Amino acid sequence: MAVMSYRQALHDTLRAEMLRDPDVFLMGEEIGRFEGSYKITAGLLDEFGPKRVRDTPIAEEGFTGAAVGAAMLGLRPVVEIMTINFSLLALDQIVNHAAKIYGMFGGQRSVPMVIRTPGGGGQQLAATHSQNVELFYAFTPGLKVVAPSSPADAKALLIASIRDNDPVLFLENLALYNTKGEVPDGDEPAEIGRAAVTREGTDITLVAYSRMAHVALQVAEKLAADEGISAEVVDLRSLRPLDRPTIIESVKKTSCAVVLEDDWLTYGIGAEVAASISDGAFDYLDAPVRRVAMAEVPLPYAKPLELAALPSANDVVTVVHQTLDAVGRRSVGAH
Amino acid sequence: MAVMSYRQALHDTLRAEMLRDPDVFLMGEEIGRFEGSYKITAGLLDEFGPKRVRDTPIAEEGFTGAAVGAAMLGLRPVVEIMTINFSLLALDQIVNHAAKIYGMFGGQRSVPMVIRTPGGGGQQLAATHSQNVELFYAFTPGLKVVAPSSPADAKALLIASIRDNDPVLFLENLALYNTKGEVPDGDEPAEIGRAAVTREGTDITLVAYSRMAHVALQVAEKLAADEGISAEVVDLRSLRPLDRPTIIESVKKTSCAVVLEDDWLTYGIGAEVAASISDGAFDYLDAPVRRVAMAEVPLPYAKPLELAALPSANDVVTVVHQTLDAVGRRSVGAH
Amino acid sequence: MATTSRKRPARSAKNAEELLGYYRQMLLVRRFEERTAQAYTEAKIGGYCHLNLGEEATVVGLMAAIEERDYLFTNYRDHGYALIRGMDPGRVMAELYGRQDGVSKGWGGSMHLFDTDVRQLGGYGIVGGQLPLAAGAALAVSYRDGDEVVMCQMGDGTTNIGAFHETLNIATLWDLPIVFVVVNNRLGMGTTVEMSSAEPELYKRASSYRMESARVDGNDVIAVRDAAKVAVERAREEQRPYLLETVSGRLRGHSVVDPAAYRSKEEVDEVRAQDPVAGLHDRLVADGAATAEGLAEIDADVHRIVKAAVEFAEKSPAPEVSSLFDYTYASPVPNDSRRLPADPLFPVGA
Amino acid sequence: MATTSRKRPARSAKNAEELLGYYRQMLLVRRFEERTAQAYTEAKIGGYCHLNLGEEATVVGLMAAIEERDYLFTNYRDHGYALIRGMDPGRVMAELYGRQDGVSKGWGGSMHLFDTDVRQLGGYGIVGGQLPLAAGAALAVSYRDGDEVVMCQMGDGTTNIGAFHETLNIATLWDLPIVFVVVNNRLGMGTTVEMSSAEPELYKRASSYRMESARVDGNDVIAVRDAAKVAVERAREEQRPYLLETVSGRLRGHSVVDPAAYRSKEEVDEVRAQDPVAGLHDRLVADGAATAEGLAEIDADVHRIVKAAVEFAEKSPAPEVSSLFDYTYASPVPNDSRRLPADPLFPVGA
Ligand SMILES: Cc1ncc(C[n+]2csc(CCOP(=O)(O)OP(=O)(O)O)c2C)c(N)n1
Ligand SMILES: Cc1ncc(C[n+]2csc(CCOP(=O)(O)OP(=O)(O)O)c2C)c(N)n1
Ligand SMILES: [Mg+2]
Ligand SMILES: [Mg+2]
Repeated sequence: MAVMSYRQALHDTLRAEMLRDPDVFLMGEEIGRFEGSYKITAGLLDEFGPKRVRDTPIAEEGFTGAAVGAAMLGLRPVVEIMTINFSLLALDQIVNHAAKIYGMFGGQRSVPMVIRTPGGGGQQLAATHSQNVELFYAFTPGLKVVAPSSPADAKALLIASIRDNDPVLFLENLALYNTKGEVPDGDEPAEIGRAAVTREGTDITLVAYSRMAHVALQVAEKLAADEGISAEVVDLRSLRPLDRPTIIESVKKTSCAVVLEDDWLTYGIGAEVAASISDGAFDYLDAPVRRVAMAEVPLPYAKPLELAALPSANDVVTVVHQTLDAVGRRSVGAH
Repeated sequence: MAVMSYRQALHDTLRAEMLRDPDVFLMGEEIGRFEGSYKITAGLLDEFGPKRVRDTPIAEEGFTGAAVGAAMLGLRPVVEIMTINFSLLALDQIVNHAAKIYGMFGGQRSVPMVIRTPGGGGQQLAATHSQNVELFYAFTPGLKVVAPSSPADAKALLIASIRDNDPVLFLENLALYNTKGEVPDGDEPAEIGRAAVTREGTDITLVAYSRMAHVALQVAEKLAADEGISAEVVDLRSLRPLDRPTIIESVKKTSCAVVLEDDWLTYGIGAEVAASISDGAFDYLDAPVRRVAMAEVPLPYAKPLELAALPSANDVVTVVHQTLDAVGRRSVGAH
Repeated sequence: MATTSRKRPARSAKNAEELLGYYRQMLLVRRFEERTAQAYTEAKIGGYCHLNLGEEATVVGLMAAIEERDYLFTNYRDHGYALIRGMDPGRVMAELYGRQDGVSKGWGGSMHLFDTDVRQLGGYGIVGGQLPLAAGAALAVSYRDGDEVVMCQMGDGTTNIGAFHETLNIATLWDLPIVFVVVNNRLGMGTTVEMSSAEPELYKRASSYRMESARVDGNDVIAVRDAAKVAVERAREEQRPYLLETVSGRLRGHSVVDPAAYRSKEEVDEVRAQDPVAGLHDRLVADGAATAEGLAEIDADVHRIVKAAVEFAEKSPAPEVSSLFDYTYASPVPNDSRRLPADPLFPVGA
Repeated sequence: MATTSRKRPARSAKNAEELLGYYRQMLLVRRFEERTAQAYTEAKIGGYCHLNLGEEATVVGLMAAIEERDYLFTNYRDHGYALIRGMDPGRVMAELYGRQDGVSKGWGGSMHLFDTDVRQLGGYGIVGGQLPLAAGAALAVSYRDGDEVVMCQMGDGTTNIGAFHETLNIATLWDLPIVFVVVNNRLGMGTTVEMSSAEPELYKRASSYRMESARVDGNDVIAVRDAAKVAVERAREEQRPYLLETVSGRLRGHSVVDPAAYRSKEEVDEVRAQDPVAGLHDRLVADGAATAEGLAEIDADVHRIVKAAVEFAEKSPAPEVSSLFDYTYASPVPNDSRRLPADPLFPVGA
């Protein structure tokens, strides 16, 4: 068990999987000579050469589609799309091709590939470079979508994604790259399609993924320390399939929930989570499921506006308080 | 007041708006010489000439983006994208450009344009040609998204969309083109951002849009005739903005709701509707909000499989029954 | 950049037998497509349905130039390729019928014929969508130091979409063993090449990628085959991509339901005058390579094959509804949705 | 296809004054960008920030070729264009600072400079995204029978993306008055032109669209201006699009934070040796058109302008949080969301 950054965990896992399986190779813009926009692939070109670490032209549709075709012949390409915003240029190849080929041809060829791409606002990258559009992929049957929030999950889910025989959208996050955590040795894959209870609690359930799952843990610690509120944290980890049973089980215990997400509220990922809780835990819920999400605007560049628009730990605390007040349970926590 | 088809209403409205405003012009693949894949633009090339009815190459990203640019200079392009599936190739220009330009530059230039495009499965067009991905646009602030279900709304919402100063995604539906209804004379625009109660009722609320709003009305009539169940139908009409007040008001009256949608269930449009109801009518709801949606598969070509995967009127009836049973209210209806 | 001669090299065909073989194949495409159109009007076939009528010489010539080990990607206008590449006509027709024995098990239909056994890796309905995929297949071949070639067919209208540009650029940069074929039937749906391509001599666009290219008469099966062989050889021996343009005509509408009212009588007459099947028929007779009677026998034979294909399709059962969730994922995962539209998300009592 | 001579037409500059004017402009870009880099390290500027260092002659030459009435679209590397096109340096710096007086009111930042008054309709951060928009603006000009020209700038790496192909094709087909300019600084981020473009002589790609094109030395301000004038004239007088490639170098990393470790010392030395600002300085002195002291005075002047710009930016207030919902829509609509992250969807008691 070593402590390392999320970035390091990704880098080391890519390297280990490339060493393990000669069919695994990397493609993407600036991943070789430039060592990756966020340096995940640093050093790999030198170690593995241009055949397995392939710099591509700026042509998201073309190179992502080429990875799909290579996967149809049994290779295991791992594509890096520099940020999820640019994945919109490859959407046709991902949604109309990668996601469809196994089904549309009656199961004759599968598409074992991974698309790694970071989301995340908060870096003052303005409207077109700060979007969280994982929804588009999570909505699409035929794709699998995972979103690790910790270095350990980054490793275990990346192993699982590379070894899976279906196209996997692997969501990273700019704000998580430098976060650190313990990472198990070995190469045990995670199970795609399973959420994790990353903190147990009894008063309220916080459901989140990616950066907000990280924030949820921090908020839960703070609530416990400052106010004795016991929050349970469910980290979705997999957006498609969505692990409803784990969410519902938690809410049945706590009777209330707040959903945290970095994307826009209306129609965002949290809508499904809230709708599922409201359905599956209908008889257990003591208060409406509230969502903490991004303000519904093209994200502005100016720092104060950006800060106002993005969900923060404070926002989560506020909404947790309001939810516990609504169920008349805040005083309970303050022991 | 004339009775006409949804197709005719669209055609006549395009023509009338072109006659009214010389800045309105049409662009799209095969809309001129071929008269449109679904013949909405039939005759307009002959009447207005190639300057105002512009056949484009197969280049969704290019011509949709060109419409955005033309709109920035104050023209009012109405783009036809042959089906919403192909709009994925223009997604970058729609989501990263049309939706962002007004905000990202501090309100200096708006983008008064319309993208008309039909969705809809059920025509045996198989996995890549049968998707309902309006979600992608409804999720995006800066866009407006409307989805008429009747010829009258097709007209009134198209007028509103063309005269609006923002980019509007105007969702049509293959299965609605031949449906008929009364269409008011004159040129009164609808208000974007407002749902409509298209049928009043007291026992249950059906929320839907586009084709399923049409189905909802049929089901409501049948439930009334066969079983004396009084269903209220809320037709969303506008997906962004979403008119939550109208939905909530209805559910406060009926205490239960079923959401109908043609897209995939998980993360679909209905998720937001169900989440909003569960939140806004929390104290009024007597049963979980159920959703009737498409099975989560790449839609198969074979008719029996396609039929099984798509939501039908019968499915809606089944779920209405189950919901009314859950609230112990079905017998009430059977008077 | 070489432009292959457009003169018909009729007498250079190695022998009459070869030409007769091609005639039989072309006729198979012709009769199959005619029968398909009929089945469509009888509502046996649904969805969009695009025929190769008028492109028979192109289809047969191209298929004669590639080998068993090679891979083929096409657009949605794919029936002819499937038949000549070696898919069973019955299973092709069964696919159009949406039946269980269809080559894609009824999941794909007319636009999505796929048979991994004959290495035809799909008909694709999104214009241009097959190009990146085909390049990726060629990349896999090259990654493994294989000697297969990938052929990627597309229409003339497809040369204007972004994927065309991105893919051809990549193909040269990465030394991919791939042959791009533009089947120029001079129309998108109703839009002409001149209306949609600023450079209507489409093969010339290869120069933007320093790619070799040629244009050939798509109504001449031998010319197509020979030009394609040159292209395939470049790809196989030198790992250099190639762009081949074939020029022919479309005998009917864009799809079965299109009456093609936008075409003038003159246009239609011109296309008919160049009908490759009739042309080869007359040439075989004129050259003394066959008699009209002999060719009629071939026709009768082909008719029998097509009839048997229809019978096979008619008898094949529709896919079971219980198979609806079988092909969402190749690797099973927990919590995968397997819910019919009226199924509850949370079964009562669960 | 004409390739403009790459020799420096130094003595053909109409007069020393003109050249001195360009020198002053180039120096303004140079000093502004240097100051910007500094402000970035001081964390006054955030996000991505790309500089025109090394491209000063190109920027100034291009801007000299278009007129007030013309429109300009650029990529994210847009500061220099904004300054020379006539945006107030203080308001440009205020935009980089994310302040209320910024040209885009602090909403866009470095990559998104926009000023409708000088008809510069945006820096865009999505590679290739500006091309269709610019074509659309040209379409609007043509629709209204206007005599404006649209200039659309892009980088070398941008010629490989689909939007490049789709847009250039449309530009020729529709006779658009547009000049596409490829500012070839020989690098994407760290990727060279040869690694990313199968035809690395980028101007040649115009032939796929029957478009006229030329390549010019981007370090020579007069050569750039003259070549651009030819292009603009074709667009304005003949409604014919044009592709101009300028070749220069990038003096620093791709963006302010990029140390550019992937470049060899030789590469960097070569770029430095071609520094267009130093080059013009030496040439003016050598030609006797100016003295070193005279040029130093210009530099001092420019320094004052840049200093004032920074002071203006420092003093400008940040945008009010209350303005967060002001620019989602131009036409107000009911039920528009105006909710901060912790706001309830349904206010209690509502
Ligand atoms: C991206 C995309 N846009 C539009 C369509 C609709 N469409 C189907 S076929 C076609 C014309 C294609 O013409 P061409 O490439 O010449 O092929 P042909 O049908 O003539 O074989 C169009 C526009 C589509 N399928 N995909
Ligand atoms: C569609 C898209 N893909 C990737 C990026 C990331 N990116 C930003 S700049 C750049 C390199 C662009 O190179 P070039 O066009 O030569 O412009 P330069 O920066 O040299 O001016 C890349 C890959 C992006 N912004 N948009
Ligand atoms: Mg064609
Ligand atoms: Mg560059």
